[in-house]
Amino acid sequence: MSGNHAFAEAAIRAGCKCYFGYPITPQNELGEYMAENLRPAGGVFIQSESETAAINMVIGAAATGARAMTSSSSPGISLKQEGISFLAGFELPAVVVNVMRGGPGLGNIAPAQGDYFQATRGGGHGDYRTPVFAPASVQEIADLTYYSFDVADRYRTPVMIISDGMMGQMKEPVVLMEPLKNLPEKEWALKGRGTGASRYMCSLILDPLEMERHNWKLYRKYIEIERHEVKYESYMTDDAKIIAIAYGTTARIAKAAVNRVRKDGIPAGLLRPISLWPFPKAPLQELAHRVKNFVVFEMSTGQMLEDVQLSIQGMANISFHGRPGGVVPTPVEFARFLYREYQKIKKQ
Amino acid sequence: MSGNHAFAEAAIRAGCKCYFGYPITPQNELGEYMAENLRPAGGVFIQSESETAAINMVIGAAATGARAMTSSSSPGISLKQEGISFLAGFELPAVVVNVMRGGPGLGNIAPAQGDYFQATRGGGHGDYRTPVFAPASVQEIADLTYYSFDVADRYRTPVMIISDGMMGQMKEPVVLMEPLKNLPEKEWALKGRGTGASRYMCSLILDPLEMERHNWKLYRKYIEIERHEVKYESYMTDDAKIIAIAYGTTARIAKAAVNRVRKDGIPAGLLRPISLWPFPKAPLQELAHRVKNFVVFEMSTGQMLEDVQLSIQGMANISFHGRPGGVVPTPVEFARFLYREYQKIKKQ
Amino acid sequence: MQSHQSGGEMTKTKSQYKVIVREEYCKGCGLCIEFCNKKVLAESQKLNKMGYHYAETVNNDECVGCLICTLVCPDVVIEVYSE
Amino acid sequence: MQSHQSGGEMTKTKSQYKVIVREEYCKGCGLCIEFCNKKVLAESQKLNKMGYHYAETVNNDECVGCLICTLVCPDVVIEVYSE
Amino acid sequence: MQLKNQWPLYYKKDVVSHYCPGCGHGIVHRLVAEVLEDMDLGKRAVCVNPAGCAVLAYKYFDIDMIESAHGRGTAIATGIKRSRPDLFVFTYQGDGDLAAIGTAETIHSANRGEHITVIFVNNAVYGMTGGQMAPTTLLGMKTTTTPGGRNPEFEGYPLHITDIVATFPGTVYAERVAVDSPAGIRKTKKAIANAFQVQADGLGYSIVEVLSACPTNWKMSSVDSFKWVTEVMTKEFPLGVLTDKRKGVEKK
Amino acid sequence: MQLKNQWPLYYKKDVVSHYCPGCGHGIVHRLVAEVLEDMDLGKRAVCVNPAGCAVLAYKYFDIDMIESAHGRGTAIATGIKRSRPDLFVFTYQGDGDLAAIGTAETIHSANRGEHITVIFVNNAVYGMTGGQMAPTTLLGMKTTTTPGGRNPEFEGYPLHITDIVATFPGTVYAERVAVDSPAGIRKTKKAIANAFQVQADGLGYSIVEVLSACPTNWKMSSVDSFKWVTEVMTKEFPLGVLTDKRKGVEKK
Amino acid sequence: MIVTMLFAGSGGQGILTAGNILANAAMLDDFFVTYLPSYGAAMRGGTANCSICISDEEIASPVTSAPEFVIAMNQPSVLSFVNRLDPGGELMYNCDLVDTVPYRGDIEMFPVPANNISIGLGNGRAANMVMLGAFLKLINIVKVGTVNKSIEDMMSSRKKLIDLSIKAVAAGYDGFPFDVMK
Amino acid sequence: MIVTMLFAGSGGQGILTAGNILANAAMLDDFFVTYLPSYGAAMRGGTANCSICISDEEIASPVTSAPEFVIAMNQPSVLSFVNRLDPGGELMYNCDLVDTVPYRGDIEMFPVPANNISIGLGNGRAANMVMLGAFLKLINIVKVGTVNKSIEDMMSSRKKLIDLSIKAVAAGYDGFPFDVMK
Ligand SMILES: Cc1ncc(C[n+]2csc(CCOP(=O)(O)OP(=O)(O)O)c2C)c(N)n1
Ligand SMILES: Cc1ncc(C[n+]2csc(CCOP(=O)(O)OP(=O)(O)O)c2C)c(N)n1
Ligand code: SF4
Ligand code: SF4
Ligand code: SF4
Ligand code: SF4
Ligand code: SF4
Ligand code: SF4
Ligand SMILES: [Mg+2]
Ligand SMILES: [Mg+2]
Repeated sequence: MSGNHAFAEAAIRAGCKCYFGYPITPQNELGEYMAENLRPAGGVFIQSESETAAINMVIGAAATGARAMTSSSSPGISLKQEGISFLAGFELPAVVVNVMRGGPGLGNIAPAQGDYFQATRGGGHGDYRTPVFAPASVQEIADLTYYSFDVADRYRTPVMIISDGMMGQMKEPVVLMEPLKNLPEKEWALKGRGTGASRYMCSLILDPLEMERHNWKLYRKYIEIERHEVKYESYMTDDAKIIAIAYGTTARIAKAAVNRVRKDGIPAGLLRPISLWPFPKAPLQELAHRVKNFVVFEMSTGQMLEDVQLSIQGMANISFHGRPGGVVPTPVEFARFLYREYQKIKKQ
Repeated sequence: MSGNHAFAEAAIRAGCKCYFGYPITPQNELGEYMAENLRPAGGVFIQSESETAAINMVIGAAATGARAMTSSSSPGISLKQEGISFLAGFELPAVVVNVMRGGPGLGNIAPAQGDYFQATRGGGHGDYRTPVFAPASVQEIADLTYYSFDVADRYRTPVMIISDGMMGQMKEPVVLMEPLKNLPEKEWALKGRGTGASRYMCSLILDPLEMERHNWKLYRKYIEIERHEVKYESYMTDDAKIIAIAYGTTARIAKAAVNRVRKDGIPAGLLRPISLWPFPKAPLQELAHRVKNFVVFEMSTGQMLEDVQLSIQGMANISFHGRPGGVVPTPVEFARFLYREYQKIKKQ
Repeated sequence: MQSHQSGGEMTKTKSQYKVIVREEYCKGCGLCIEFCNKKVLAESQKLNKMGYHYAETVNNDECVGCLICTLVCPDVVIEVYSE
Repeated sequence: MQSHQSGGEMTKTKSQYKVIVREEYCKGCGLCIEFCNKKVLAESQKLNKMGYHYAETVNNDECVGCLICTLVCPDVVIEVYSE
Repeated sequence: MQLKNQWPLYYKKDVVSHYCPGCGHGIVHRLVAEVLEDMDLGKRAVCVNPAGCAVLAYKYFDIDMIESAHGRGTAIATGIKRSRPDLFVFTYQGDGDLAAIGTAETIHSANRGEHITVIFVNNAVYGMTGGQMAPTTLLGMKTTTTPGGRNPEFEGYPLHITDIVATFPGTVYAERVAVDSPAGIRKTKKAIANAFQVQADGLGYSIVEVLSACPTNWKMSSVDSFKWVTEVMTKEFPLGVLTDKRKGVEKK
Repeated sequence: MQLKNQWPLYYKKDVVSHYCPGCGHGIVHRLVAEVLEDMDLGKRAVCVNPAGCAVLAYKYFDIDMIESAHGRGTAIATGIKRSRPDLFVFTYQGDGDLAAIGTAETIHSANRGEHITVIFVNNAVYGMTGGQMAPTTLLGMKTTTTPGGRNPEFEGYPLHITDIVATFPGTVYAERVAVDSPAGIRKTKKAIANAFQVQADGLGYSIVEVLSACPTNWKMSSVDSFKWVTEVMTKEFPLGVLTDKRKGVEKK
Repeated sequence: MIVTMLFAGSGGQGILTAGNILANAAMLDDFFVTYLPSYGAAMRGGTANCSICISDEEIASPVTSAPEFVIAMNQPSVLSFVNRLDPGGELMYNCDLVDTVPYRGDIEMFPVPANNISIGLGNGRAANMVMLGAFLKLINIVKVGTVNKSIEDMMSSRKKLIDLSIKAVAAGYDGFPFDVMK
Repeated sequence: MIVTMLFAGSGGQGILTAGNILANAAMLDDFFVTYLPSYGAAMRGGTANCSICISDEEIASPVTSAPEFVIAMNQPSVLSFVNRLDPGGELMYNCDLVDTVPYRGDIEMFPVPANNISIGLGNGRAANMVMLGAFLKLINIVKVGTVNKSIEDMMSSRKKLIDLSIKAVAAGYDGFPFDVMK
């Protein structure tokens, strides 16, 4: 099963009832899978007139309490920023998938990780955050998609999953989860007032003091998420003297590189953030007490790098190796970099 | 002259020939001033059908070599993110003004600083940066607007100026600069091939290796900008033991607070970043060797805070006081916070 | 619902309707005054708490209960009662 | 420009036009073959380097120089020469 | 004594609205509330309110409401209706919202024949933001962004978006009315009822364009602005049913 | 021997395009280049190319070019033309680009009567991204996002956006043609020339919609796909001049 | 020296105009000035207000969290802003539209029958200028002559309006303080 | 064990189908597999390719920077990918459409007259399956039976196509290695 199909199938099994999207490479297969399978399963598929419309349709569907999803790739995600900010303001749950490509601008359709800042720092306006997950295998795409709907509902927040063309196109065997049935009703959802009181959903709060209360309320929620939703994988870090940090596609490659240099006796390890926000700050800090050399691998000119710097706070050396623009680095290349960095340490 | 008018008049004097915008409070007076004054001055004013259209019109005008500008407020700026990414990819100069308001979502129209992440981390997709300036008086609005057009042309990059409703609405006396005449021609501009070779502008670079070269080229440009375009103001930092860091509106208020606590003998100072990207990292680091207590003031839940943490790298204590949602804090409030923080230090 | 009680007679009778302008809600737009064919309403000299010259009933006797005033009032200010 | 040199005669004459398919540029779409009324062109059995069965001139004698083949070719592959 | 004009059930009582004196929005609001009550739709209704002067409509309507980003009302309505076809879903939008930034959403929701109803309040100006040109601004009309009057050389012509939408097969009902007089107001109510009925009957998309006064930005008295609707605005935007594809319904 | 069919001056020589065999884009490209040459517009021309299969058009046209974000071509063209009215500015756009994501830009640039020309290649499908439904996809037509065929219940009807745009006062010339046959191709060239003339004469906005084959995504041979344009597509999208507001021009 | 004040009223009462004229006049008199209007809501229902600071040195913060003067044109404004006044501050209010002023022992209060005075001048629409005139007398910082010049600047060619405004300012200035029975 | 390979050809040559069938078969045979197609350009002009890794342990990186096998269906593919081959790697190419192979001393080369064999089966469109068959013989990891099953899975009900494909795979498998004079 391809990554793009895994996104879609896992969403359907997570009870996603509404998908709205606009074609863009390299994630077209996701929408096409939905077109083929969601409507027959009683759900809603619309190919919207634009990404802007798609994210707003998601708002509408989510407001009724339905699990809703959209997906796109870099330029299309930029167009959704206003809508994502509204989702955050409304406190509506939704899942947004970004199968990243090379940028800025039209860029290309090759795998890249240049939208890290946009995803983790809120490319939209205002004080909000979105949980961001970054799978590194087709299996994990399925698992995290399934999980993201839970996180979205639990915290009433949009959740982003970022991936890239390689992960989206790649086929790997996947074990799928059981389809979820009978999701609990959301009492806050719009469903017509019936004989009760009317509800309204708005992000407009004209009074600054009230708006501020709303902002701090969101903030506390984000603190909660930071407390509970950090996810990462440690690989061979126990005895490591040099630790690679990478997510998604680069993490796979970095793992191969670690394996390679381990064969030459270099005590390398890998810390793979699975949640990019909240970033695994604490585990990194922990490691930094002991390990003094970190290497950040990204398919960008250096974005997650800042989160690593923020975590390590000067406690260790950080070096960076980036390949932006859709170039997929090779395990050999990463291994060479690890090797070189390790030689430098030994000299010190 | 109001801040919004100062933006417009300074732009006209800087030789801005094309303005495209869509109404949104609290920056309507900017566009209205352009409607009144730019066309008579031989320039182009269009009220576009949307913010998305406006930023793309800017792309078109900038591609012909004209100095071009757009302005909006938070939600509208979110809608421009794709276009800004394209400007960066095309390497086209342009000035984008964000008169921020409370968010996320529709939020309100009161002054806020919640779009710092969006502005400094590129709310759009792909590996790019935009210089961001933050004026703290109407005079500085005029000066930085004038200057931004230069920076945009020099580096062939979109430049952002972020401000807020208070700065936009506030009237203060302004000394205006001389109108620029006879700007140098841009040989890269589209002007019809004539009898020469044809030109093309594109951000699509299908070959990853070529795209990567483009990314690193942009990156080097950003390093250049980081080297030359850092701007900040130090106020009473020489003998300070506690230093406030704030920009724009909050910096004015913080200055008043510093003055106030100085009267009570508290050795406070202010570092005011004027360029938010590039952030005045080095000056802050310098200070952090000597000063061990910093206070970050923002009208947000804490965004510039991260840049301060990145700069100081654990060398000093950083505390934060934020008022999001359109609440404008008072000098007394900031003074009280400074006072309290200073008491804590003394106890240590 | 009831038709004129003393049809045909030319003497002025008290109207069966009572027109009440809830003055504190009135924004003084004057639309009810303009569209009432019977000139029942007029602009008051006084200002209400919102600072508007509110509408007031000056000629209740002429009211025919057509409800045009309530139809045009943008702020649901007027109440027309029938006996 | 010149009209038939031996008008009226029924014997087959060599055409005054020469149709050249630049085979390495041809994508084998077959449009020229379809729209040439004179059946001058046909699909080759061979593949070119791009892997297409390119068009080839099989009946140059019939060509009347109408340029329809060049009109319909999406890839500006065909050259028609006149004497 | 008995109150003849009952307070509409789905309209919050005794709230002073933020609308300017004489603003047409107040009238349209009340009519919508009345029709919701008359047709017993309020209990299952969801209204999508716009960015525009009606952004605060949720303070007045006593039904389920959601705000939209500027111009995206019909996309949100699409999401709601597709997710919950049993709900009665309508948008309330201004001319800037619907015909400028929301153009694509307007066109495509209608073209998909979404089963939603659009209440489109056309006051030829951006009210909320202080009187800038709207796509519907008349030629020669002065606004804060057309200080010399709208000039077709630069700004083009008033956009008749309801006429466009009316040409779509999926648009079952489209009518243009005006709240400019007692008769106009009654017709408006009728039009809203027809449009609502289309959705209630599961027929498809319906839209009512309401020409409405904005005394503040037109810089006229309320009474003059109502006259201006009648005398000037309806010349550019003629009233009437633009399409009615209901079958078996007695057409007037 | 003399070459009868000269290589168009503004078309790069001997480049193998990325277009599929039989793709209509190649024909439209060549026609545009020929007209630019015939009318001597190439030297001052700027073309805005789309996101779509024609995204690489800058590799083929030998004039000044700029790429656009998906759907924003006419906004960019507006910026160029307003800034430099002496340039000859046209966009080249697909149906997804122009009639889906670019709807608002299309409508408003035409309604403003921008002095630009739009070459609109309608192949009823999203070519570039692999054959999804476009706003112009015919009813019943199978695409990757309408695996059961376009169903008006869900996806609405084919959108006739050129007809909409033709109703605007600022649209001076609008015609629908097809590159489906030698005659169709000749007519297309004529239409492009007319549209370009409108701009060259400073009259206003002009648009040519070209029905064009996408053999790949229609899953047909090139020849069959050309027939399909003639026999099926023109039924939904009838050919002809949709508006012609040029004065003193001999109408055919 | 720094003086901070807040003008408040309902949208249609010309409060921003009055504030603007004062701010402009203070600039003409070479003070440092900041003028910050409440903005945005294009609705006449709500209150409008503007904050002004006048100072002989650079003004760090344009926000008057606790202004020394509040000039209130109607009842809602009084209710909204009286508690914001600095202890020792002064409240000037339009007693024609204000019935009740919440009790605060630490401020001074000055009623001005602005509407009636304006009506007395033949046009009820200059109440804002009457208030401005009275306020000029109260603060005694900006000269009436400069204010008149400022009025001429801001109202450009609308001669009638200028005359009315200048007269109204004079009436407020000359009449202040007013002896009003409530 | 990990085997990495790259299938390449022009868009219309069914290279992705062949790769997909192989990857699927390998999964059925319980290997770890990654399959990564080149994607996006919906244009037949360019080359298409896919990378496949088959392994008996978890595959860390799906990228075959230096594959052990390259299967090239036409001339441009050979030119593009022959230099990417691992030293000691093996190149299988469709000699009906390939004239020249750049010299590399450190690889082995296997020509397959795939088009001709396919034409021999009565339909020129199964050249990809011929190549696949030959390749199965070469690598000897995945069973022909499983591949046939995989073909049936992927082509669902198109019986004729299935039969042709299975015949073509067999022809490639049985005929390999081919003795071709160039
Ligand atoms: C993305 C975005 N752009 C702009 C605005 C500002 N804005 C709010 S309402 C509005 C226009 C209101 O005009 P209209 O839709 O005609 O409604 P009216 O107020 O006239 O009823 C604008 C431009 C916004 N809120 N969001
Ligand atoms: C914002 C954005 N969304 C989506 C895309 C992906 N995309 C590129 S072209 C295209 C559609 C192409 O269809 P059309 O405009 O009909 O052109 P064609 O390829 O058929 O000529 C899409 C959806 C993109 N590049 N940018
Ligand atoms: S009910 Fe009719 S007659 Fe009576 S006051 Fe109202 S409009 Fe006038
Ligand atoms: S119509 Fe209503 S708001 Fe207007 S004056 Fe009459 S009662 Fe007052
Ligand atoms: S020029 Fe005419 S007759 Fe000759 S090959 Fe071409 S189409 Fe056929
Ligand atoms: S039309 Fe052109 S590309 Fe197509 S077969 Fe003929 S020569 Fe080849
Ligand atoms: S600005 Fe216009 S539309 Fe808005 S509330 Fe006032 S009168 Fe109504
Ligand atoms: S996909 Fe269609 S439109 Fe695109 S190049 Fe191929 S045939 Fe042409
Ligand atoms: Mg409006
Ligand atoms: Mg298309």
